[in-house]
Formats: sequence, structure tokens, C-alpha cells
Amino acid sequence: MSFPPAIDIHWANFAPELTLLITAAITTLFALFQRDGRSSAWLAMVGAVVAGAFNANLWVMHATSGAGSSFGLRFLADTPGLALNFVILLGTLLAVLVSYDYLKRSDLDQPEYYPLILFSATGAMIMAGAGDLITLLLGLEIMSLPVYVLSAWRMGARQSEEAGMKYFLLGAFGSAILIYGAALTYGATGSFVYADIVAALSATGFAAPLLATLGGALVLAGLGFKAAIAPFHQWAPDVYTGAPTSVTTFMSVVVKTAAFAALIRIAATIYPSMEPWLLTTLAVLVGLTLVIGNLAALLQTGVKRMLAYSAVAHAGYLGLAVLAGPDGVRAVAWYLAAYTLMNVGAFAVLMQVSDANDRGDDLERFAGLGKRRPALAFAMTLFMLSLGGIPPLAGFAGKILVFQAAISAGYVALAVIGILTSVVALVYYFRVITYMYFREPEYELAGFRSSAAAFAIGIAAVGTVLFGLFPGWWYGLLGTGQHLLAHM
Amino acid sequence: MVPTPYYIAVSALLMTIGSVGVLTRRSAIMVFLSVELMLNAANLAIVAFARQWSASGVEPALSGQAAVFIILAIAAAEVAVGLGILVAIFRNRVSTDVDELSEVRL
Amino acid sequence: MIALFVILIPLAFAVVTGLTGTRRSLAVLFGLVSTLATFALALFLPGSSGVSVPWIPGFGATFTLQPGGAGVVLTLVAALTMIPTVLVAARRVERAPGVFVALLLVMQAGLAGVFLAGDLILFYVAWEVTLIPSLLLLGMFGRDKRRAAVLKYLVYAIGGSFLMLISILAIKPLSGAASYRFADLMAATPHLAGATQVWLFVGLAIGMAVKLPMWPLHSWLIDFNEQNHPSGAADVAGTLYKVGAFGFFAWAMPLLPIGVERVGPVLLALAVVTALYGALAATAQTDIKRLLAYASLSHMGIVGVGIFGLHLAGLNGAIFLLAAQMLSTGGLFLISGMLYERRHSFDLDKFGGLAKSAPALSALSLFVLFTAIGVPGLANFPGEFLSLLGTYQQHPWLAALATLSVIAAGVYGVNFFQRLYQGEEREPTREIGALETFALIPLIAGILWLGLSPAPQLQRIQEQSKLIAAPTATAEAPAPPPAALAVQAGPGALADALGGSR
Amino acid sequence: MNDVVQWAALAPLLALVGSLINAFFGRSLKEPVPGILASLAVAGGFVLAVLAFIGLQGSDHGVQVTLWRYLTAGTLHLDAGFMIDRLSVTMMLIITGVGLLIHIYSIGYMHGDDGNSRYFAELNLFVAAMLVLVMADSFPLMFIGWEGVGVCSYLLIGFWYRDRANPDAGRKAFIVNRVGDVGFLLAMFLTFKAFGTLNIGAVDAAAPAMLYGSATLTLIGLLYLLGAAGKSAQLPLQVWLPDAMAGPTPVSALIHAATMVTAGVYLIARIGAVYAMAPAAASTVAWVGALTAFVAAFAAFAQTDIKKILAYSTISQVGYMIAAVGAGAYWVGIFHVLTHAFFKALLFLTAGSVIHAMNGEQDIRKMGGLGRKMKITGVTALIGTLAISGVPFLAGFFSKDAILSGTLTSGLLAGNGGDVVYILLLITAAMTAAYMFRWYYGIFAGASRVDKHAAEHLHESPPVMTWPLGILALGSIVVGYLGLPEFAFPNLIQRWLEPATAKVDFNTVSVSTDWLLVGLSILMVALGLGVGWWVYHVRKGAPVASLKESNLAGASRGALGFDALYRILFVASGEGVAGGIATLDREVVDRGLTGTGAAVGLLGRLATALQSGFTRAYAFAMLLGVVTLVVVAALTGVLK
Repeated sequence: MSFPPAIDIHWANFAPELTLLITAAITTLFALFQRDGRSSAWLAMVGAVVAGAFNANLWVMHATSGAGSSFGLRFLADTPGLALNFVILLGTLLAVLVSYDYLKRSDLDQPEYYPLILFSATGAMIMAGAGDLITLLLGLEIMSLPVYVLSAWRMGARQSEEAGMKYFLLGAFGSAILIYGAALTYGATGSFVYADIVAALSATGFAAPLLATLGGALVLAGLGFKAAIAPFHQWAPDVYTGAPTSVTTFMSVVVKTAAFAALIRIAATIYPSMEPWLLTTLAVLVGLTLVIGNLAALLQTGVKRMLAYSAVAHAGYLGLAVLAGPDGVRAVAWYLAAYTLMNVGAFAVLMQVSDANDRGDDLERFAGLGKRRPALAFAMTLFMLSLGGIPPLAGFAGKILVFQAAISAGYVALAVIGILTSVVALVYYFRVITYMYFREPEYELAGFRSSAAAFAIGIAAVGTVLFGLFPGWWYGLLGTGQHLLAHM
Repeated sequence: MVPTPYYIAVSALLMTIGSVGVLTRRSAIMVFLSVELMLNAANLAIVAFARQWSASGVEPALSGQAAVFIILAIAAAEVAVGLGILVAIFRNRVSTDVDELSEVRL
Repeated sequence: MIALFVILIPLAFAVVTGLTGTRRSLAVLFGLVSTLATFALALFLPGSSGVSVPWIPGFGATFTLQPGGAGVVLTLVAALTMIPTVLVAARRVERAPGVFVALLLVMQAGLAGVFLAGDLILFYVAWEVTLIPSLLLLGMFGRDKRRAAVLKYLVYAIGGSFLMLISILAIKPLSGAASYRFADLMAATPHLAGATQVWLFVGLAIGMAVKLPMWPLHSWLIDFNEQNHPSGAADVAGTLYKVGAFGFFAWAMPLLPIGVERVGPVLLALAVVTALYGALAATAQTDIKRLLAYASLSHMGIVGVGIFGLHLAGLNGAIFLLAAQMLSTGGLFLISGMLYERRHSFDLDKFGGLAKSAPALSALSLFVLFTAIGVPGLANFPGEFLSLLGTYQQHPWLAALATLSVIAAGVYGVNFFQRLYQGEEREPTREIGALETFALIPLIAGILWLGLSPAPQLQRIQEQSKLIAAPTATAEAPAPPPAALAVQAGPGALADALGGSR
Repeated sequence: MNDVVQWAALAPLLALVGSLINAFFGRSLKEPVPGILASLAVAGGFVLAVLAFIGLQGSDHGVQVTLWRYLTAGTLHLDAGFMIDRLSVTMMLIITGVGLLIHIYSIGYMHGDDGNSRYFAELNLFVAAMLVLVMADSFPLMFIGWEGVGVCSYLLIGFWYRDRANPDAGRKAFIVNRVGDVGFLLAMFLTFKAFGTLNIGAVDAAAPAMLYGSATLTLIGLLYLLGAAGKSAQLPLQVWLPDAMAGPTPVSALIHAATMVTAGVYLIARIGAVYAMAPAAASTVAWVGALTAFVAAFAAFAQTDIKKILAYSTISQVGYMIAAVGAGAYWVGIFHVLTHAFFKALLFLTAGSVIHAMNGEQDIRKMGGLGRKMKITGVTALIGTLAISGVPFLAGFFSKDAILSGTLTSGLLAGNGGDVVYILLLITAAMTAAYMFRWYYGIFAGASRVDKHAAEHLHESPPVMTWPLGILALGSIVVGYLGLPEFAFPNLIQRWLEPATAKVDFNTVSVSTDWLLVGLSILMVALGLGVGWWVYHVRKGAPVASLKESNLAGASRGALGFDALYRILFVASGEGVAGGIATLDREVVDRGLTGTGAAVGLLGRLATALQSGFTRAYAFAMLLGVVTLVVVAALTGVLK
């Protein structure tokens, strides 16, 4: 008869999340007195930076004193969690930057935009730190609900509305499945806390393996939806395309980061002690994701949609590392950072080229960009090559990390599929370069220039290069105190 | 007392009904209600399990019951957001037919 | 340390030159300064120390440069070849010569990285880094059908190298090596189980066979050369980029002996096919660049024959030929560019009788051409000879087959010369100009240098060949005392006069 | 002593320098400077050769000059080194001596040609390469010279490149020679396999220790024979030489008569030690020589081109030499190289002088009676004709006679058909006399068939051309006396060369038999000349006129149709194969990628087809995924 310890609340350990939450609240109130979102954008950025500072402080503390937690082991502040917090905050910051002028241009500039971003980011960070299925669920919803709204931000534009509705309905469906999975797991193991679940599963004479695996499978499906792993991915291309590009940017990096943060944590702790077939099935799904994402992207003529599918494809690459379980954590965390940089960059460049209503994103738009906007074109080249995994850019380092994780875990065949599909991937990424440099201009360019976006693109580009040239430091950092707290 | 499997059977039934509803109904509202059904299926399961665990003394039913409340809250939040979007769309489409939301494809 | 600068100098100049854009004079200046400096520095590579710093700790990748014998020779010759290439490019490219030169310099840096890398991951990085500029050169400056060529080149190159990457990533975890440094891998990988070695080797082999290039993975090469900028400069760079053979020689084969033992024979057979196939196809071409492309394909076949024969002589010869053909094939591509200048076509039928008004050009062309078809005394011969000689010791029949390509080489060689320079001249042509002469001088000097005294380079290459050569090949009966029926002339005045050694 | 000898190693360098000077500055020099420079370079070489010759008198050892390390690979260490011994010095003397005369002659012959300096550059380059060939102490170095002379011959045959026919001839020569080179290469590979070295001296030294008649040695011998056949225009690679006459006549004299075509003979003599251990290979050599001699002589009859006749006779004469070295009579082979160098060079130069006088006319049917207008040319031509026919007391007589007896008495050929070889060569001797008589008579004697226009400015050539004729004519008489039959007189050349060549035992025959053999060959010569006289002088060519349309004449004219055969067998089929491969590459190998691309695209369509846009469809897909997972879970659960 073991009763839970008196609830222990370590505020410090979720200070970053708290900061962001508070900022969000303030910004919301603040928004009441604003006509446009300019000032709330600044607030949001400040909040993100402060949260980042707290996160850094936590990082330094736990680098020395092991990892921290709160609410029992229901909320964790361990290396992967904190690292991914950084990634999420980076994504948020960049998303805010690229939104800054974009919203104004395509007059979507309501002040409520930024608070929603912040709420969503908070949820994402909670997911990253979740050590318990219910916490995870909370984070998931806090993250998703604002995004549903943001997807439909372009009121009156059918595409955007459709995106919002689709995303909402399917999202609700997905989380319902996830919740049921949580319920069954609870039924099997008697707890929502990963640590206890693991303990129960690995205890001798464990009663209900079937129930547990059922639960695990449903949780996998639910998270697979957020992570856009086939066959739970189909919402992604549509929503990414329909939503305002700035929102797509945010979704494609922050939501994905959060989803994989949760997935890798579970895959590294719970799944290994479950039926092995679960991971095998996941491997099959990952392979499917790789093939579908890349082959579909190959056929796209619209860059936005191409990037949407490429996001699916990258879910596949991340999946490779997820399969590796505990050994994949570092690779996932590293990859997500690189992915955030290059993906935000790519979308930001797209915004500069396409029309105010997000139409006109087709490849012809990029024709001759190398001559008209050399800097922009060069940045895009970097992002495309990096997404394609060409050294010495961030994407390459990320790729070798995830692939080696998969290979070491024995998924060689899957790795080969991944490699073959990434050949296809390079073809469609390089196509953009082909248009920018090897063709003469065909359209008049919608001359949209945004210093904020330019700044974001600059950060992304520099980051892409530096992460590529010196992958060591970030990977090294991820190695410090390299253990999952929930694993104890 | 009623053994847990019975509850689970019912909740599974609810779950199935819910998901079938999601697939079959064309009105966004009905689809959404079906999702709510699924959530409640989960809730039912959780409380049932919570009772079982507390009975077998592994842990007090607290965490399970807390979870249920959280989930109820989540459901409520979803309703709010969902209806918001729904209303907005209804405004300029005068229809809640899910199948009309199929312009973005390929 | 020198190795590092051999890579950094061209990179730095690439950035500067790229920014000059359309300023031709600056492109010429920077290009020449960079290439000359690099070459001068490369002269001191032999015996220079390497560099090794951790790069991705925990993953096992290090930034290690280890100037090995073969790598040094290839770097040196490539650096020499780059001098005229950059010069021609800077003078001949119509728009944005600066960009063209910059891309060439990036390629040079990448190649140096490939040749000098002492870490498998770094090797791969350099290998890929070199690909991008070559793609851009083709795509930005190529001829009208360039986009199809780019796509084809991209798919072949990337497909190959990505599959290679799988093996590269797998080789460390599977072998449990301490890092990707050559020495560490060498300590572990040869003990891998046979089956593992085979699939690892196959993975590497696919990537390297594409870049060798080896039949039937060669078809990117033809369009690549046909569609590149008419100046031929980009083709030279492409020629230098045929690094597959080096990859086999420096990495795949020493690391995976059993893999070589099992898969090598297949590759040897393919190499023989490549040698004959290329040479025969070349005899049937009417487009100068296509002809040269097939001809160089045939050379690469010979290189392959030499390497997969696993005989010390063959290995030395193959790498030597790889270096020599940089000069000869490179020279021929530059000459093709000069010819295009004169007739604005690569169609052999548009030429003929040029020897009348351009005797010097025809003489130099003949010289380079005969180098290319392996006329002894010139640069290609020692490589070709040793490659075939070595492999003959192990696989007489295959080597004999490959030797037949010598005949076909003669055919396309003299066809080429005859259709360009002999016969009645249609219209008078410009004689070779100062720029063109300056462009060819370094190559011809190099050809004589390698052709007359190949021994020192062979000696260097041998440092690495030893790691691969089949034991039977190295342990030969010592040669009987030379010239038993001849009296060694005492320290004669002549030998001293000629500065000869005995 | 050695020091004097080793300076000979500079000879090739001299020629090379001469060549380079003419190549770079020749165009700015005006005639006859290039010619004089070139001649001086060769003259220098001749002096060095003579010095070496004197230097080698005392010792019968050679002198090894090592310049620098050339190749190295494991146990294979090759130096760029020269082997100056009696054999190579003899060749050097021929090359530089006869070469010098031909250079001088060329000054006159190439007068006014706009390629004058180019001509001398290439000619000098040839001399350099030829010297390297004979002086090389290792096979690869010899191969450098070997291909070098091939290249020069290619260039000089196509010297007048504006007329397509000439470059074509050069191309043919080059490619056929490449076939031979493959033989040479393979021979070297096998040599290295068998001997572990490529140093000629070492191989010669090691050969006697090998297994007598072993397959390896035989194969090595045959492969070198293939190389020799290519260079020396022997069956089956003889086809290129007649075409090679497209080059300037002095070139034909130097390269395609005196020196290059004898390289094969030299090669076999050089490695006689190997053949001495491989009787099968040796007798094959002899047979090839004899057959070639016969076939070429037969082909010479019906030719009407003043130079083609000489070309076939060259092939035939080289056949004699090859037969000699095949029989193991190495000194004899070289002896015939020497005499042949004189009288064949002479004949070519007289032909050149005639062509010069007739402004390029080469058809002997348009000649006749020229001897009356061109005294010196006529007389020297007569001497050459008699010498080659083997008329007693002229050079050809002694060397040919030595060959005949050599083949008959050779121990290597004993039981391998030495006697048949002997008879073949004997008959060929008669034929030689006959067709050479036709050649001479048709040009210089009999009634003139020269047309008026040409007849007017018929003139004797300038002294710069006639003097070399005189000297060569003199040589064609006296050099024979270096090799008087041993059984009766001291044979200088045999004693000179034998230390430098391999020993082969010949069964000795009685002096009387020897005399008999001599008589027999004289008889044959007389027969041949007599027939010629009867046919062309007495009957004014009537007998052959009746034969003109016969198959025999046709076969002779077409040289037994080797060319036609090869055109079908190799040229056509080769082009076919090449074209086929080119097409295959374009249409099949190249399309491979396109196919894959299509397949990928198809799969992609499949993936996007499911992207219908219908929310419920997506939900269905998700549910499908869930159900699959659940079912798998259930199954595994049940299976437990």
C-alpha cells in the first residue's frame, strides 16, 4: 500500500513554461488596448527571451545537479526537455519575427495573434517536459487549441477556414484516441506516470500485457497524428497549405518539436519494456512516411505545398531516431534544432516571394531570383541544400545522426529506404535552386521586403551554416547529464 | 459490485460508436459530438480502472479521478474553440457540411 | 598543417572572387593568385604533418587531415591543372566570370579535402561539397540542354553517395571503432565478419563506382561533359572530380579486405568492360566533347583494372594514371574549348585542315592527345602500363582483354587528330594565342614531368598501395642481378653530366 | 674505354635537340638551315656511334649507362638506362650513318616545301626515337622508342596532310602497329611474370636457366613476334607498309626501308636467348619470315607504282631477316639489316630522284629509258638492283647467302621445317631478281614511255641528292665483304656480333656442300634475272601482257587480298561494334534513369491520390491505422 509522496512543487523547474504563460496572459490583456499587433509582438519576443533565460539557468543547474522534476515525476526538467525547450523558444522567436511584417502586409494584423502563439508555445514546452500521460495531454491541448484558431486566422479565406476546421476536427479525433490510449495504459499499469508505468511493465508477473500494448498503440497513434507520421499525416499537407504561411511556419517547427519531444520520451522509456512488435510497427509506419512524404513532394509545383510534404518526410527522418529509443534522444533533439532553423528559413523566403494572400507560391515565382534578390536566393539555396542533407550544412549533420542512430539500432533496411527517398528529396529541393539560378525571370516579383523577416532569415541561414560546420558543441551539450529522468 | 470488464466493454462500445460517427456524419457539429462521445468513453474507462486500482489497493483512485476532471476541462475547451471556428465558417458558407471543406488537396 | 591551408586558401579566395561577380580583371587576378599559391604550397605537402581535432564528439567524427602518399600526388597534380583552368575560365566565360572562378575554387578546395581527409566523415563531406559547385557550374553556365544533364548528374551522384553514406555510418558502430579516423577504423574494420564487410563494401562501391565512373553507372558523364560551358574549364574540374578510384584506393579497400576479396572480381570485370566500352564508343563519336568523355571513361576503366587487380604495380599505376589523366584529359578539354572559340561548334565535321593555319595549335594538341592515348614517354603511359602489368600478374586474361583497348585508343586518337587538323582546310583559322599558350604550358610541363620521371610519385603512392596489395603480389622473387652480361660503367662522366642516379 | 663508349648515350639527345630547335624556331629559319641543323645533329650521333664502336673493339662486353630511375613498384625497379654493346652500336651506326645520308639527300628533295622545317623536326625526332629503341636496356624503355618511331612514321607518312589519302595511310600504319604493340605489351607482362624483371640484359641472362621449350617461353616468344610483325610489316600485319609509301620518298628510304622496319629483327636478335630456349617460337618466327618474303615478292610483280614495288620488296627482304633470326642466325639477320639498309635506301633514293625529275609521277608505265637522261641515278639504281638481287660480289649476295645456309643448317629449325623455309627463300631469291629487273628495266632502260610534256624538263637531280646516291651505291658493293662466308674467309661481322647475341648451335656441313649451296643461290639469281631479261627485253613484256587479266596477276596486284579481307574482318566489324555500343549507350544505358524516374513519379501519384481533401477520408485513414495497430496488438496478445 504505497501512497504518493506529498505533492512536491518545484516552481523553478517549470519557470520557463510559467514565464511564457504569464507573458501570454499579459499580452492578451494588453491586446485589448491595441489596434495592431506590433507592440504585442515585441512583448512576445521579450517573454520568449526571458523564458529562454530561465531555461538556460535551469540547464546550468541541472548540468551539475542531475535533472529536476516537479509534481512527483509528472513534470521533468531533464536534458532533453530543456534542450527542446530551447528549440521551441527559438522556433517561436523566429515565427514571431517572420510574422511581424507578414501579417501587416496581408492585413491579418490583429493583436490577439501573438498571445495565441505564446499559449501554443507554452503547451509545446509542457509536452516537452511531460513525464506523465495527463501532463502530456494537457500540454498537447494547450498547444493545439491556439493553433486551430491560428490556422483559420485568415477569416473569409476559404482555404484558411478549411484548414482550421479540418485541423480542429481531426485534431480532436486524434487526441480522443490518445486519451483512450492513456486510459487503457492506466488500466494496465495503474498509473499515468512514465516511471511508474515502466516499473509496472517490467515487474515480474505483469498481469495485463495485452491491455498495456493496446494502450501503447493508441498513444502512439495519437502522437503520430501530431507528428504527422503516416497514415496519421494526411491533415498536414492540407493544413500547412491552407493556413497563413506565418502560422504554417510556426506549426511546422514548434508543433513538430513538441510532438517528437513527447514521442521520443515515450519511445525511450515505455515502449522498450512493451511488446517489441510495437516498435517494429512504428518502423513500418516510419518507412511509409518517408516514401509518401518524399514522393508526394516530388510532384508538387507549389513550393508551399512541397515544403508541407517535405515536413511530413522529415517526420520520417526523425522517426528513424525515435526507433533507436534512448540512444535516439540526442539525435532527435539535435535534428529538431537544425530542422527548426532551416525550415523557418525556407518558409520565410517563401513569404518574401509569394503574394499577400499566400497564392502564387509556384516554382516559376523563383525563376531568376538569383539575379533579382541574390542574398535571398543564396539563403534559400542554403536552406534547400540543408533540408536535402548536403554537407557542410546543419541538415547533413542531423541526417547522419538520425541515420546512424537507426543503423546502430539495427534498422538498416529502413535506413536504406530513408536514403533512397532522400535522393528523391534532393531532386525536389534542388529544383528550387534550378529555378532560382538556371532560369530567366518569368513573373514580376511581388516586391515584399521585411527587415524583421530578413533578420529571421539571417539568423536561420547563419545557424544552418554554423550548426553544419560545428555540430559538435550542440551535440556535446545534449550529452551532458545524458539520461532521461523518467527512465529511472 | 460490477466487475471492471463490463465498464470497459461499455466504454469500448462508446468509443466505437464515436469513431463511426466521426466517419459517417457529414455535419461538422455531429462529427464533433461523436468526438465528445469518444472522450467520455475514455473517461468511463478511467474511472472504472481507478475504482479497480483503489479496490486492489495499488493506489488511491485520486490520480484517475483527477485525470477525468482534467479531460472534462479539455473537452470543454475544445468545444469553445471548435464552435468558434464553426460559427466563423458558417458565417460565410451557410453550411456545416464537412465534405465541402475539400478544396485544398493534392 | 600545410594541408589545412591547401584547403583554406582556395576557399577564402572563392568567397572574395564570388563577390567580384562580373569584374573580369579581378576574377583573373584572384583566380591566378589563389591557384598559384595553392600549387606552391602543395609542393611542400609531401611529408608534411596532418591536423586532427574533434568535430562531433560522441558521434566519432573528427576533423582530420592526413596527407598520404597518393593523396598528396593527386592534390599536387590537381592544383597544377587548376592554374590554366581558372585562367581560361576567367578569360572566356561571358557573364559573371567571378562566380565561375569562385565555383572552380570551391571545387579545388573540396578535392583537396577528398584527397587529404584522414577521417571518413570528413572525406564524405568533402566529396559532397565538391558536388554542389560542379552542379552549379553545369546549371548556370552550361549549354542549352543543361537542365536535363543537371538532373541526371544530380541523381546519379547523390544516389551513389547517399548509399555510400549508409555504409560509412554503419562502419563505425558495427566495427566498434574508436572514431572515424582512418587509423582507428583500420584497427577495427578488417576484423568485421565477412558478410558484413561485403554489404558495407557494396554500399561504398556503388557511390564510388558512380564517381569512377564505371559502366553501367557512367551515363551522367557524357551529358555532363557535352553540356558544360564550351570553354571546357568546367569539364576539367569535372575530370579532376573523378575521385571514385581514389575512394576505393584510400578507404574502401584497405578498410574492408574481405569485402574486396569477395566483390573485387566483379568490379574488375566491370572495369575491363568500362575500358573497352569507353574506347570503342569513343571511336564512333562525332562530337568532340562526347568523344573526349568516352575516352576518359575508357581511361577510368584502366584505372579500375589496375586497382582491382590488387597487385602493387597495378595499384601504383592506377593512381598514377588517375593523376596523369587530369593533365591529359584536362588539356584536351581546354583544347576543345579553344577549338570552339574558332568554329563555334564541337562537331568534328565542321573542322579539318587546321594544321595549315594553326600549326602550333595542332602540334600541342597532338602532344596532349598522344599523352592521352598512352604513348610511352608521356604522362599516361607509366600508369597505364603498370595498371595492366600489375593486373596481368593476377588475372592474365582480364588484363589482356583490357589491353585491347589500346588499339581502340589508337583509332579514336588518330581519327580525332585527322578530322580536326588534317585534310584540306575549309577556311583559315586563328593560330594559338598567348592566353591559350600560357594555358597549355603548365599542363605540358606536368605531362613531361610525370612522363619522364614517374618514379618519385610512384614511390609516394606506394606508401598507400602497400595497405591493399595482395600478399602474393608483394612477395615476389627478387629480380636476378640486372644485365649480367654488361659491365656497370664506373661513376662515368655522363651519368654525372646528366645528373642521373644509378 | 667505357667513358668513350657511354658518351654514345648522348646521341638520342642530340637528335632530340635538333628536332626541338626545328620545331620551335624552324619556321623562322630559312632553307637550307633546318636541313643542315638536322643533318648536323645526326652527324654528331654518327660520330658518337663510331667512337663507341672503336671503344668496344677490345672488350666483347657492353657498357651499361644508367640515367635515372624510371618506374618503381614493389620489386619492379626500372631505370632509364642504355645498353651500349656491339649489337646496339651496329644498329646505331646504321641508323645514324644511313640516316645522315638521307638527311642530306632530303635537303635537296624537300627543297621549297612549305613544311620543310617540320619535316626535319619530325625526321630528327624519328632518329632520336630509333636510337632509344636500339639502345634501351629494358623493355619498357625500348617500347618508348618502339612507339616513338611509330608516331614519327605516322606523322611523316601523313606529312602532306592536305590530301586525305596520306593521313589515311598514316592512320592505317599507326593502328596496325598498335595491334603489334598489344603483342609487345602482353609480352612484357608475361616476361615480368616469368622473370620478375623487365631488364633485357637480366632476361637474357636468366633465360638459359629456364625450362627448355616451356610454354611460357614459347608464348613470350610468340607475343614479341606479334610486336615485331607489326613494326617490321610481317604477316599478318604487313598491310600497312605499301600504303606508307604515301610519305616523302626519303622517309620511305629511312623509316620504311633502312631502319624502323628492321626493329623487329633487332628485337628478336636482342632477346635471342629467349628464342634459343623456345624452338617452337623460333621456328614460327622463321616460318613467318619465309612466308612473308615469298608472299611479298609475289605481290611485287604486278605493282605499277615505282615505290610500291620497292615497298613489297622491303617486306620481302625483312622477311629474309626475320627468317634468319628465327633460325637463330642473329648476326646474319643484323648483317642483312646492314646490307639491306644500303641498297634499299639507295633504291628508294633513286626512285625519289626519278619522281623528283618527273614532278611527282610514280607510275612506271609512264617511264622507261630514263637512264639515258639521268646517268648517275640510272647507274646507282642498277647497282642497287643487282645488289638486292643477290648478284655475286655485291652486298646482297653475301648476306642473303648467309641467311639461306643459316636456315638450312639451324639447330633450332631442325625438325621444324628448316629445309622448307630454305626452299621458300631460295625460290623467293629468284623472284626477287626477276621483279627487281622489271623495276629497273621498266624505269631506266628500254623504250621511253614518258609523255612529251614531262620529257622536256627531265633532269638529273642536284649534287646534294646525287652524292648520297653515290655513297650508298659504294656501300651496296663493299659492306658485303664484312660478312664473307666463314668457311672460306674471315667473317668480320660474325666475329663482331656473336659475343653480343645468344648462342645457337648450327650443324656444320662440309665445305663442298657450302660451295654447293652458294652455287645454288647464284643459279637462282641468274634464273631470275634471265627470266626478267627474256620477258621484258626480248619479248617486250608480251608474256605478262597475256597474263594481265588472269587471277594470278589479280592476286599479285591485290597482294593476295589481305587488305580486302581485313577491311571486312576488322575495319567493318569494328566500326559496327563501335556504332552498336554507342547506340546501346545512348538508347539503353542512358534510358535506365528515365525509367526509374517514371516509376517514382507513378508511386508519387499513388501517394497524392489518397490526399482527397475530404476530412472524413483522412479520419478513416487514421482509424484504419489505429485498427491495424489494435488488431496486431490483439493477435500478438492472443498468440502469447
